[in-house]
Amino acid sequence: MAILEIRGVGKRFGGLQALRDVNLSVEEGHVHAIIGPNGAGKSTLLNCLVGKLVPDEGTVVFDGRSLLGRKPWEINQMGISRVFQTPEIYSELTVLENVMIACLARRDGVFRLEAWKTLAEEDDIRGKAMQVLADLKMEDKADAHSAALSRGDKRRLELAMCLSQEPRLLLLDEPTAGMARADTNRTIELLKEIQERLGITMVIIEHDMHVVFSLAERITVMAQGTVLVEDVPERIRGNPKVQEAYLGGHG
Amino acid sequence: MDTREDIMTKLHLTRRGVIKAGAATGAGLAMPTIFVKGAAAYTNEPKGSEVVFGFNVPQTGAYADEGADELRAYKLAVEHINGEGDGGMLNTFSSKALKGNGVLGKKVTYVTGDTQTKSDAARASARSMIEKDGAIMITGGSSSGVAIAVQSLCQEAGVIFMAALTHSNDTTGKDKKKHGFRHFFNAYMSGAALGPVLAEAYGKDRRAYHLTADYTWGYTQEASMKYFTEKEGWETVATVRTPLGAGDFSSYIAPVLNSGADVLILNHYGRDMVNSLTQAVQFGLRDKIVNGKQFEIVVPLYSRLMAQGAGDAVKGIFGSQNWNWQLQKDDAASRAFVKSFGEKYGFPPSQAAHVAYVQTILYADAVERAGSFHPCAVIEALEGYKFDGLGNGPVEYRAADHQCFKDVLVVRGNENPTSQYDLLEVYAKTPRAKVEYAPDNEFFAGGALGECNPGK
Amino acid sequence: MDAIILQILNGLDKGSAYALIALGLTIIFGTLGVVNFAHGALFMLGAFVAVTVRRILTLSFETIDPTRKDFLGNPLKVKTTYVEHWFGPDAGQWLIDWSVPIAVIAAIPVMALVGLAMERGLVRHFYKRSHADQILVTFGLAIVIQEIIKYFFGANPIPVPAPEIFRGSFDFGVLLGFPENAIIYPYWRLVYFAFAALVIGGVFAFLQFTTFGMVVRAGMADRETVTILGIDIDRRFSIMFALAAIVAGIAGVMYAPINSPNYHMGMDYLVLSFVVVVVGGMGSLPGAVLAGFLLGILESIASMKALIDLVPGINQVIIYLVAIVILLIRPRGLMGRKGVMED
Amino acid sequence: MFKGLDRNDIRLMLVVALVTLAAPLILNPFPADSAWAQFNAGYPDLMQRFVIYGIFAIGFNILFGLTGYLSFGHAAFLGVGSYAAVWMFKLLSMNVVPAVLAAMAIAGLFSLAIGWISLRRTGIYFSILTLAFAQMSYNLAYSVLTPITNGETGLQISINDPRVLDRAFGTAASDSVPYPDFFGLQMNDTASFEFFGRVFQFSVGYYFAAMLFLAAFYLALRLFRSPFGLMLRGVKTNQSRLEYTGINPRPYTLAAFVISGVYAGLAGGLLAAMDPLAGAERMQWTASGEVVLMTILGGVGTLLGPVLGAGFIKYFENILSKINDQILHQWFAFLPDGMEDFMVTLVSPFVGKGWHLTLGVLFMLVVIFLPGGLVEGFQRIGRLLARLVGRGRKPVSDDDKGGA
Repeated sequence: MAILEIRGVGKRFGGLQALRDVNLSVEEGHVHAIIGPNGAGKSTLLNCLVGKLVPDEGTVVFDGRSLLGRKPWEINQMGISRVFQTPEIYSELTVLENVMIACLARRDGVFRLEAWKTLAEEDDIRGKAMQVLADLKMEDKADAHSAALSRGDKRRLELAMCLSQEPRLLLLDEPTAGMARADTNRTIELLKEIQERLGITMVIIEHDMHVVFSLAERITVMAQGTVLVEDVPERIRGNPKVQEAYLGGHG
Repeated sequence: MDTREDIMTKLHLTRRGVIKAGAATGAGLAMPTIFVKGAAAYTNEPKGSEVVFGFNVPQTGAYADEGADELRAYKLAVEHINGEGDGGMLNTFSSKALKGNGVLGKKVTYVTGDTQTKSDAARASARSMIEKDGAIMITGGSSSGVAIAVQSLCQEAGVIFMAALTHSNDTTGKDKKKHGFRHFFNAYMSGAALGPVLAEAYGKDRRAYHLTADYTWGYTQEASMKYFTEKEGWETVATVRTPLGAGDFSSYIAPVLNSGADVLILNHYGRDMVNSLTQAVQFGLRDKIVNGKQFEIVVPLYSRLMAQGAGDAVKGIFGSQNWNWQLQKDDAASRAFVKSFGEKYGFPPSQAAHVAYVQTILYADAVERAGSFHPCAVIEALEGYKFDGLGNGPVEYRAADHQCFKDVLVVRGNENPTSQYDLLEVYAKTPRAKVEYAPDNEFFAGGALGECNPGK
Repeated sequence: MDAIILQILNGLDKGSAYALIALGLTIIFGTLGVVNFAHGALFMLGAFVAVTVRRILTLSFETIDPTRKDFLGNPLKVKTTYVEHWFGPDAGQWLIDWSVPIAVIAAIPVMALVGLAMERGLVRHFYKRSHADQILVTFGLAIVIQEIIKYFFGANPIPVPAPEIFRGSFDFGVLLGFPENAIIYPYWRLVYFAFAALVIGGVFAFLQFTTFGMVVRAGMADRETVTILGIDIDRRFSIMFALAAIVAGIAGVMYAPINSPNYHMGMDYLVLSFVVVVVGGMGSLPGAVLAGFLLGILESIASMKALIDLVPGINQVIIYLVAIVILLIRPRGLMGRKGVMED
Repeated sequence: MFKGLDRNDIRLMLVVALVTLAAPLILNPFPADSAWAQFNAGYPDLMQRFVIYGIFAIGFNILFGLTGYLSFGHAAFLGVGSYAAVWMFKLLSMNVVPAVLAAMAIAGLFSLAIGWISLRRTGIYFSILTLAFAQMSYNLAYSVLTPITNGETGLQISINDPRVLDRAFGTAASDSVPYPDFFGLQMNDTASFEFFGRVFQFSVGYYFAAMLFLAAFYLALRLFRSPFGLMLRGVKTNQSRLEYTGINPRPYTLAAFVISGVYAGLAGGLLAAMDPLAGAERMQWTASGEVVLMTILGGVGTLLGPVLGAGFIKYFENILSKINDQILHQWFAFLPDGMEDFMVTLVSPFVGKGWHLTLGVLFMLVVIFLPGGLVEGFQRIGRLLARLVGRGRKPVSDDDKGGA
């Protein structure tokens, strides 16, 4: 069953047609990769999913409910979490506090005024946050200032924040960008493990074909704002259209 | 009232008082001994050989220079009361109660504070003088707002307030207080003094345009000027309120000429007055002929510092003052004051300095005559007190509202000043009878003095 | 009708003052990213350059005139200025009379030095600190500057008259067919308006057409890239700070005849200049100028008697009201760039 | 009561409570007739100001320190609180309870309205919106709203006020202007002791304000450590991350804005309770700027910092401005005549009428040498002491980890 249905989505920025009639459906429990050359419209599409941009036309339906016109926090509360291309974390807070915010957001919803109870009394939240950190082998860094983390650790922290929310759909925007090969491999292993253990649906935008073919169960190739082809990895590899899109043609 | 007093007795609390039980406890302990302040009959009753006056003047902000001049005069007054210096106006003062040995034999010392020309800061400063330094009397003030605020504080605390610079009718009108005394003249008197002089100088067929500072003092000044000029047959074309500290008054001045008015009355004070007058002159208003008459500008309340700020712009412009050092020409008291102030500081005193000096002397004299610092006795000694020889001729402190009544000076910008100190010249003296009013006059109605409050 | 034209003219003049002050402030905001609470103090320093120049020109020696008496009855000391003594009464008087324009020339090097000293000595060390720290340190500096001025010049305003030939006003109304005195405009304000237009135009031309200006504009847009290109942007930024100080300073000099200089005038204009800059939009020089004129004109119109009678107190709040409305309609002011001082 | 707070927090709270309660003793170290008595701050008016402006700054810091939103118009809420309190005195009763409650309520409503509009913008645009609202309030209160605010003079209590409740219970004094009280205990009741020449004054008003200060401090402490406080810090650090984590920042920032507005209202109400006059200057931008300076000076985002900043500024304002040449001559009387005059000339520009200068210099020194504000200074002293004592324990002030 498709958990995410994108139908006929289009988006213009002034004279530029960034997205044109994009159709995409993501099956629940699958890892779905979106690839394509620079300027293909991958990030624009992602922004249309999380409420940062509103498409000019078309529909986006998540689990039977439209996402159009919803604010980012509403979309998140519906069960969609996002990892950014450059890690977006609370750099002035500790690692544990970063994750606790995410846990609290899951539990309390969009707003809750509880100024009297202290964090120390929130044993459940703390426990859960520590658990997620342990899962990602970051428990020893729980009290560290997140600004001081390495780039890879920052990305893992962001992942931890998203995972702690137990999302139904995880959007990953180039999760290995700028990583060394060893780190990239570790990330691949991690994502694989998460997927196997939790069965979270993932949509990955990625340049690195190694990552894509290691993880994805289905791949959508985009070029010039529209979907070129969608298929299983084995068939994408040899597709001439894809090779054309990446290697030549439009320039 | 009864219940409240009961509670206080139970808790051994008296207003600003002492825990009497503390004395017994203290005496029981060998060391360290706790001394309890002796029970006082009234707030800050002087116990030792000294008595403290509180000089609360603006030391920062727009009126800092006026505050500085007041402070100079206060120091001079203290010297004279303590028998130092040449005695100044003590020699000309009609009362000879002060002997130059302090007040009731106690040497006068003083504390100073900064009002910042803000009611809040002024009260904080006055409270610290009363609570921390034990001041028996507060004097000062730079604006009517501050004076009224501090006056009511002194009423509550049970000390005397001798107002210095405050010109609003309200100070001795609807906000008058038993503990507050004003020597300075007021907006009503300015109007009463200027009205006839203006009518004589500029004619009775005049049309006036008022620009008024948009706050309490401005309102009372405008009302008074309107009343007295209309009484002389003038017509009021318009009254326009300008924001305090507007800086640029051009958009208020520009429409004046076309309004059919031939006199502009600037109910401004301080920087507002300096700027509005300078700019009005810059507009060339005074060179214009309107309704077949020379256009004129009037500044109802002058001060020397404002005249200095406006410079050449004040030439030939009428206004009023409480006192001017040039009175020394034919007044021995003023001569004595100018001499002792001028020799100490090198320049003649301003009216701010004069009122500060006089109020200090009047308080000290009242204590000496009453034979006590008790505020109730001092108030009694000041109420209805008639005196002379302090620079304004014969003066009376009216009992009904604690306002001094005396002749009022009409001054005019000097066309040929010899220094920055004679920018204004005395034009006429309007006699007391012409500026006097009944205590229940409509400009002063409402409010009551209340009762004398010894505090404790 | 004539009343509205009159107020628009007044507003242009007010606006040119606002625009001049805001221009310098926005240069510092835009190029250096520094919240400079001492900018008002620079304006005030400029006004006191005018005072000082006048004092220097009127320096005098004393001769005793035994025929006249001073206030204590001693023989009067008559003062003669050195310039009159040296150049003769006519030329001397002329120099004193023209002290304000002379002060503009003097203010340029003086304010440049002040600006450089401020930037090198203090502000430079705060580029990387938080805006909060910048506010505290520049506010402290503003207080110190203002207290030093108060120590030497007192708190009372000091008159600085414009040259004699600029006193009085020009009757625009007659030109436009209105009755006499309907639309009058002081000559000095005409001069001020022309001067402001010249300075604003000069700053724009400088930034637009010189290589220096181009580099600085590039630095405003993206500081890091410019630094990578091997351009010493820091030195240029110091010069920009000096430029901002000069603009503020000469604005103050020329304003002295309108608003008698006093030590507190910087603080009086500080809040207003911030409002103008922000309404114009952070990082936009044209925005600051536009906002200056817009607020000046609206403020003038709001001071019309008919309007005050209709809405009491409108003249007290107009600037703030307009600022609120503009910021609600346009999130980054009139011409603001995205991401400048938004966090 | 201390549930959920760690040992360091409890210790901090106890130290603050102890210092606050013993302030009349601690702040009066010099004998009243000594030359240094000038530096005593232990008289009711100034102590009241310490705790009241402490409340104001703590509340401001909840907004600025936690969310990073810099309001330049917070004095408006303090002013509105004062006006509300004085009006309660005039209309209802001289009892301070309804006055303080009304001050908090009205300030809360006022801040809700202003916050609701201003929080549509961030950064300096937000600051200017708050500034504009406050300046409008000030300008109107000073001029055309004079019938409500009594403009320049400030709103005062008069003998003829209705005071409905007091009259109903027959406690209304008729012969003189009454003073605010707490069920019969008048705010200006003071017990004073003399002890080795030091006069210690225990004032009802101070202890009333101090108890509310401690409550306000304790509430802020818990708020800092609460999930709510964590969300506010999230807003400051990365607002967009928060949005994608499922949190709408607006209600959080608005709540913080209103809470700090209520704190300001409480401070304003207390100012009026200690001294029943509400002046318009309380709302001027300089007053808003003052609380910004207090917070930055003390240490943004720390619990104790704003209180230290408030104390620092109020102390120097009230103490320095009262030092005059007469006192300077007393201090330097031990020097030979020439030296004495020289020292007086040297020092006098910094005191009395020059107190602003000293404050300006101190601002610059603190921000240059103590980037973290006064709290950092205390931490350094604490660390130094700890090292000197040679014990491995962390110094007390390190506990103040409040955040950013």
